Amino acid sequence: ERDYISIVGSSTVYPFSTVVAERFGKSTNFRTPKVESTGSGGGLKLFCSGVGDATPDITNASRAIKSSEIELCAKNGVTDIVEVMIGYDGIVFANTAAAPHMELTRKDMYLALAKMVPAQDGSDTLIENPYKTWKDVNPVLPAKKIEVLGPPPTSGTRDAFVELAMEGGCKAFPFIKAMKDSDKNKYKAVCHGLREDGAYVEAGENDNLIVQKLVANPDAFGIFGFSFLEQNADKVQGSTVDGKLPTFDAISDGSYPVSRSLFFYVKKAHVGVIPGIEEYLAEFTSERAMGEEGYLADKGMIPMTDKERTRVLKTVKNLTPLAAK
Amino acid sequence: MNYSSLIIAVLILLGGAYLLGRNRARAIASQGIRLHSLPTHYGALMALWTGLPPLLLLLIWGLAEAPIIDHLLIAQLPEAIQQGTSSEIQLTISKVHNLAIGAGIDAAPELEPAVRHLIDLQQRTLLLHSGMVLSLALLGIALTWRRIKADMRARTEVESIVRRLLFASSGVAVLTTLGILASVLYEAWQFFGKVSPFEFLFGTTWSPQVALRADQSGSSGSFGAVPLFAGTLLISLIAMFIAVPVGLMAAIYLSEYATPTIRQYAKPALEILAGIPTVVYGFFAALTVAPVIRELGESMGLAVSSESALAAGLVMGIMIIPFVSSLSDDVINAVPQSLRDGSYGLGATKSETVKEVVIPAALPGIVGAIMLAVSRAIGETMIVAMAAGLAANLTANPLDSVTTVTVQIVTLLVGDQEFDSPKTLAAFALGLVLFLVTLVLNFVALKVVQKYREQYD
Amino acid sequence: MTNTSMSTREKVEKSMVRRRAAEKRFRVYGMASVLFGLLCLVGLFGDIINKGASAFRQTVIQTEILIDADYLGINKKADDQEIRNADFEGLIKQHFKKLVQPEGRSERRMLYSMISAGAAWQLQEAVMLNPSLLGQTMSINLIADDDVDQWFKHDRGTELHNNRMNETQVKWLEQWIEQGMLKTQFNTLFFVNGDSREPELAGIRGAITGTFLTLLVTFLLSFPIGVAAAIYLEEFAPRNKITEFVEININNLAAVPSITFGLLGLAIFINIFGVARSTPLIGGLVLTLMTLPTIIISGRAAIKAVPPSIREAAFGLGASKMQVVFHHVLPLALPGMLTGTIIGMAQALGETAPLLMIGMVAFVVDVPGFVNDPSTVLPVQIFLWSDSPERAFMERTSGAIMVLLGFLVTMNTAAVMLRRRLERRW
Amino acid sequence: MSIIENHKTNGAAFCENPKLKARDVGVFYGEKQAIFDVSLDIGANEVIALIGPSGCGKSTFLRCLNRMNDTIDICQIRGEILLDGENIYDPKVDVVPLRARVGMVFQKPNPFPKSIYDNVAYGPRIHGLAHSRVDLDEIVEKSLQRAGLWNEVKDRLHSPGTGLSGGQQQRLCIARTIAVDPEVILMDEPCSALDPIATAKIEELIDELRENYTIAIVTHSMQQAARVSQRTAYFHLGQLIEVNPTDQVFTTPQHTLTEAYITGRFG
Amino acid sequence: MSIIENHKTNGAAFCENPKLKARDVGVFYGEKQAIFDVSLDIGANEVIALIGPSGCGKSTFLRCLNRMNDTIDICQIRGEILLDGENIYDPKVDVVPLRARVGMVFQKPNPFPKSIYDNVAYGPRIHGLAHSRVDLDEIVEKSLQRAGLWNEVKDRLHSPGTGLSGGQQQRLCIARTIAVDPEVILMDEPCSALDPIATAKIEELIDELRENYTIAIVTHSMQQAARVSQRTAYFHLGQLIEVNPTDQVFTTPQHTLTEAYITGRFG
Ligand SMILES: Nc1ncnc2c1ncn2[C@@H]1O[C@H](COP(=O)(O)OP(=O)(O)OP(=O)(O)O)[C@@H](O)[C@H]1O
Ligand SMILES: Nc1ncnc2c1ncn2[C@@H]1O[C@H](COP(=O)(O)OP(=O)(O)OP(=O)(O)O)[C@@H](O)[C@H]1O
Ligand SMILES: [Mg+2]
Ligand SMILES: [Mg+2]
Ligand SMILES: O=P([O-])([O-])[O-]
Repeated sequence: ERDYISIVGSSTVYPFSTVVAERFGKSTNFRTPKVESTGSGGGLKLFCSGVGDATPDITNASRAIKSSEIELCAKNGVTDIVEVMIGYDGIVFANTAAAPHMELTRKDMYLALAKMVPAQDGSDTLIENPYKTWKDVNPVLPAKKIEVLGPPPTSGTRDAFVELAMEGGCKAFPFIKAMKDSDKNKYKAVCHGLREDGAYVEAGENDNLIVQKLVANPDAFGIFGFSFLEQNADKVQGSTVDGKLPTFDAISDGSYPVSRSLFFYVKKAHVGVIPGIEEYLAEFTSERAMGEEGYLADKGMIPMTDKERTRVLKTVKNLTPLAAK
Repeated sequence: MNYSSLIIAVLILLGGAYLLGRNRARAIASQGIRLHSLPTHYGALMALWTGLPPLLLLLIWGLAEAPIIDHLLIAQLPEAIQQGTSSEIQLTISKVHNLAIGAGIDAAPELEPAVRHLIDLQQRTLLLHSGMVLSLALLGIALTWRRIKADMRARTEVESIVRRLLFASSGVAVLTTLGILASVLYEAWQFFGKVSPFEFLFGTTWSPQVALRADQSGSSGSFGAVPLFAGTLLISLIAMFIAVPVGLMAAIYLSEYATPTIRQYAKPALEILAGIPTVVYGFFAALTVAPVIRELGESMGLAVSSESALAAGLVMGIMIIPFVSSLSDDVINAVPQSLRDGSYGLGATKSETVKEVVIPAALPGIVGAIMLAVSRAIGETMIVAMAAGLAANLTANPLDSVTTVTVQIVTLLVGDQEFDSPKTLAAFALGLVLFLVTLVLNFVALKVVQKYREQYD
Repeated sequence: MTNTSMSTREKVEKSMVRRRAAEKRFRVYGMASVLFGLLCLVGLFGDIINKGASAFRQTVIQTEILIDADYLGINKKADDQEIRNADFEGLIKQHFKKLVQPEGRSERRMLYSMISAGAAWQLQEAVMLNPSLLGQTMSINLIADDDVDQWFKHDRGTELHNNRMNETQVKWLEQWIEQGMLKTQFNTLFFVNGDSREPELAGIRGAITGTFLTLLVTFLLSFPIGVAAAIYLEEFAPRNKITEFVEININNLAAVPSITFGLLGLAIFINIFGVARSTPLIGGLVLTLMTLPTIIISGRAAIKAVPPSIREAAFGLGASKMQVVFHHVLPLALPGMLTGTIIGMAQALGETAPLLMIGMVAFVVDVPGFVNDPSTVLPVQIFLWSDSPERAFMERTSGAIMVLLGFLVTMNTAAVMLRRRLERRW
Repeated sequence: MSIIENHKTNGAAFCENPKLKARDVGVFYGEKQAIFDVSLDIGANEVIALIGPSGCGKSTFLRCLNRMNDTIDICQIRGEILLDGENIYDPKVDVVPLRARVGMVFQKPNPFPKSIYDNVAYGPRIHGLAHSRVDLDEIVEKSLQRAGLWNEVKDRLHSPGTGLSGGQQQRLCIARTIAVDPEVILMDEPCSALDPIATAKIEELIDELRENYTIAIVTHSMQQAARVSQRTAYFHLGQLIEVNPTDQVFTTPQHTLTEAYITGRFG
Repeated sequence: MSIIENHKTNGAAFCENPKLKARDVGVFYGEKQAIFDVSLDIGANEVIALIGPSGCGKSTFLRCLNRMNDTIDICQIRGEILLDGENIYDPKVDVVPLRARVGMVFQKPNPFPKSIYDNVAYGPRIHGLAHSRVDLDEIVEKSLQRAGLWNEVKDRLHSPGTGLSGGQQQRLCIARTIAVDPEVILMDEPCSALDPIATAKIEELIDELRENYTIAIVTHSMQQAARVSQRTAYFHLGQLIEVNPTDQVFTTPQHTLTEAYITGRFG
């Protein structure tokens, strides 16, 4: 007999989802929703486990739902799922503010962090990554040891980083790009494989910890979400990627190349059963929350363009389920 | 009456039953008849029969009430919904519940009968189950009252009930084990359908990154768990290297050397170390200890990775000190003074007495304490995740970064996952294997203790 | 023979140099170990207190504000719902706009971002309590935004500063400081509020209550069951393969990674028995399973340490097994059992991982009233805050850790005092 | 050793009015046999002394008589022991009332880590022998008096029993046993820690108790055996060599081993 | 009680060639005084018997002589005790070699939870008395033989000492003490758990030891005191009433209390 909204899912969306939940709880007569941080996959698993008040009404995700998950949902009687995109999360590559600022290209990142890189002789062969310092990668960079603290394979942030930064970099090599058509698997392996010789350090999912580790170790770089950069601008600085600094505007207009979309999914069947779901959706998609100057932007979420938002608003208003799209 | 007031009512009845039983027995005894057992035994028996069945009923009722009510509700739903799928029914019932408490959803006239029925049902069941519970309690009183006779073996009966309760308690541990096995076995089984157990157990590369999304990298991932076990071993060894000597020496100092006042304060102070949240230790290891180690190592010309097994192990060692110190202190304290006297009387120094007489006498308990500490070290996650990283290196160098089984379990289960991908299932397989490995370890430890256990007195 | 005797004495004397040194060393090792442990404790505490002490103070802006009934569109007879719907936020914005006269949209935004969202709720609450304030000017300490709070407490006058306060804002702040408007006060909200996403409004009351309820469930289940199991296994169980298996099993459970208990709780309690997620009840059940092995193992060690002669004496008087156990063995073993309980409960108090699986790693604003209300616990709160981007959550994390440690110390002190009363050497 | 192989107990192992009857009792500690086929009657209202060299099994045999051996895991018993004609090793028998009827004083004093008062009051309490506090006080006082300890401890009844001297502890244990008012009392060297005066008191007590109770006493003192017992049983390496009226054992022992032992020419 | 107030010890408390001298020794357990101003010499190569009713302070006094009382927290000592003229309570004195020189056998046998062999070898090992395994074997065997235990345990030297019978345990403790080859041996009722034969062996041992050692023995057996000791000290309620050559004490006791005690007319 649950009379409050139950939300699960992504730890990346959690900070945004909770602000909305709190405002919603304070400004309406409904109880404040309960928001669990379970990770995108964990959230979807719970979400898809069935309908009824023992299951969550909404799940947050830092990636789009997968077809296998839609099938699982369907198998358990969860059919009408409404997808709501909420904005973007920039992924930054940063080091301590005390050290010199870095200007990188995606190619540099690829060469510095990939497991397999093109041989230095310029031939179209791949070798184990031999680079020890940034200077080895690109002569204009400083001769500092490559040491990058980043999220583990299970993290959505890492997926996005690998896909957007690394793959973007490896595409710069024509013979690798060609692989995409000939041997897709190999292409992915080459572009997405991070080195495992200690240059890339898997450092858990606590981004604050990474920030503080960077402060303690001037040589190290870290990969984490934009909001942490914003809040710690005195301690760490975001490296330029392909000539773009990770700023609010650059991410929002899409010119900063490494960012990903954030979503949540609503169980349509619960609307009208669990009180307040529609009102929560309304709050989330309102101008004061999601708008360009909304409070979500204050919390570090990068808002969508107006066009995108109009589409989202329509979906929410009609509660258009996924399949019907 | 709601649950808590019912429980209180039963407890009051139970107390009354005790007095009643005891007084009845006393009354019989005062007629000069010799009782089989003490009056208090009759009281206790009466209390047990008064309290246990109703509390058991309450428990079962609590578990069964919701499904039964829901079942009864279905009959009241509109035909159309009754014909629907089970999820539709489920939803409607949720809705009826929320309507019944007036939780602010739009009213639905077709559900009105069901809502009224629910409110009615809830009132009636409340009455019913309070009635049943209380009458069961009274029944217990009445029946036991009639049974109380001089030759009734109240003590034997009480003891056999208590014995069963004790037995059931130890059964909880076994059930937990079965539960754990049950909750990991299915998924582990599925995992071994996808990855060969041989590769899993003997493979030396751990890289669980398999495609979670259709458009993700297609590398098949490798699931060789050896580096994880090696990492667990390495970190636990480092932790034990700190915790065992420090903990044991602290225990010895506190129980044999320190003044009672020092012991009185130092022992609980050390125990606090066990309760500091592991997040705090994690920060401490990652931000205080690790940089120090790195700088020290680098000043000596050693290559130290910024996330080292050493940092995590050291801090974990600190955390488990109290497991060794406090539990050992207790067993050391329990060694009879006469043994110490025997040794002192021969001219042994305190340290000789401790090493030769006290420790051997307390050995089983000390080994138990150490095993508990080892267990805790093996099971610890947060510190390693924060300070030793997640990279599965197969190395014996404490200055390298390693990862442990538990850290992998947690990252696999907490990070992004997919219910049927080997990446997620691997967590369950790891859990199962870890469970079996520690089982063997404990078996060995038990055998060792049995061999060396020496009874004193 | 006198010769031999002399030589014995000489031998002893000769050995004394070495042994005295060994004795001294041993003693020093012991003392060093205790000191090491205590130093670690002091170091950790010092670090936390150093980081977290400032969490107990909150920056406020003292101001005289007119509660403009017309602007709010409500009158003195307004009910709570109407008051709730009134735009207090706008009122505050109006007020501050008048105060500093920002130029243009961006400066207005800067200004508004300096006042906490809680300020509007503060006013709202004041009016709800006392509708007669409508239309009057009241003096109130409005909560400042966390960025202002951080700036005022830590960054004022330093170069190093995350650019969350720009020059204009600093100018206004300096002005307020001059006027005596900006000051810090004891952070009561930290203790009376539930969780919030606004650091300046975030409090630990919900987490503390959740922790208390969770630990209560844990203790009420694990202590009796643990003690009973220890007694059964040590005193009643027949010595055979099965007992041995159970013993190994329990030892093994202690090594099971805590998250596994979360999986178990999810599979058994939530999925089969239908216990609600995210409640102290399910948390307590899971932590009970985790704590039990510690209590059972230490309990058994304590029972083993009771000398057999005491049992014999009681048996010889015709005490039944049960009486021997409950009258003699248990009282002597209780201190040891308490130690296990103290450590086990302390461990439960600091645990996060298993709670992840059962939905306690959650944002819960309302303070739980009973064991079946959604709630979170202190370590989880700490874990969540420590992973929040807002800088101000850092000191609150440490503040919450201090509270947790306070909780721990209180809990341990009670248990330790009990243990001390029960302890005796024989 | 060959002299005692396939032995038969000499003398009169059986008596007319037996309270306790042991029949072919054999006791094993694991592999090791400590008692071999002992058959012996202990008559009502008699004091029987068990004597024999150290380690011959006196304590072991004594412990069989109230099933105290049950508490030693590795201890196994064969044969039967009948108390008032009922086999105490019958599975139906409850050891609790049995031990209340057959009390025991142990070789090593083992007071509970409780107060002196509580040590003595424990038995009466668990058996419900006192109906009121006053009753209990009386039982405690009387028992302590009979054990000759009252004067020494009456001012500190509530200080711990473990703080007493060795002899005081032993007397406390005796007081504790008689407080339960058993029918049979088994005493394992009750006076070994006692001075002559205390010993005399205990011997007096034994004499006094004999009127109503049956007593088996293990002692190393021939004099004591001679003073207090009516019959004496001589054990050797787990075998019951000879049982006879006490004066007869000490004046005209039947078996050479008995003779060797009592004249101290042994070994 | 008035008869012993402000007492002076009767007889010859001092001797010519004292090994140990106690001067005005008073012992307190917390508030309670257990020994009152005892002054007594124990001569070299003599056996002194300490007798007296249970609880009179014999054990307490004995434990003062090698500072075993140090291990009891609440125990406080006044006065001085000199070993070969040196005050053993001097803060400079190390109790460890002191206790090696003044060995002790306790009233309750307390074997270590180790093997029989290790029980005996413990002392020589820690004091470094044996240079080799063979040496040690020899010491162990000799000590066990002297304590009359060798034959009974020689086949199970490596089984635990706690599995022995009461008397065997006591002899093991004696063997353990003499293995350290102390100058003074303090024995607290060493034979109380022993049968006459074992007792005789221990008495023989005491006789033999006397040639080289000084021995103080607490006993409840007048006969034993008479057999083994040269002088006898009679304690009463913490006071040393009388010290005299043993035969004199038993034939012509000086003090009425002594007389009452030895004739058993006491109390
Ligand atoms: N718990 C035990 N485990 C193994 N053997 C034992 C145990 N108790 C006694 N024994 C052995 O059984 C034999 C008989 O022992 P028991 O204690 O009955 O001797 P006893 O006649 O009482 O000797 P004492 O006069 O020295 O007390 C001895 O050889 C002893 O070592
Ligand atoms: N640890 C202690 N704490 C308190 N009082 C004690 C302690 N040990 C002994 N006493 C008391 O000191 C007095 C002397 O005790 P002690 O053990 O010296 O007597 P004893 O002469 O050896 O008697 P016994 O022949 O019975 O062994 C007794 O009254 C005893 O109760
Ligand atoms: Mg015996
Ligand atoms: Mg004594
Ligand atoms: O928790 P995430 O799925 O957003 O990484």
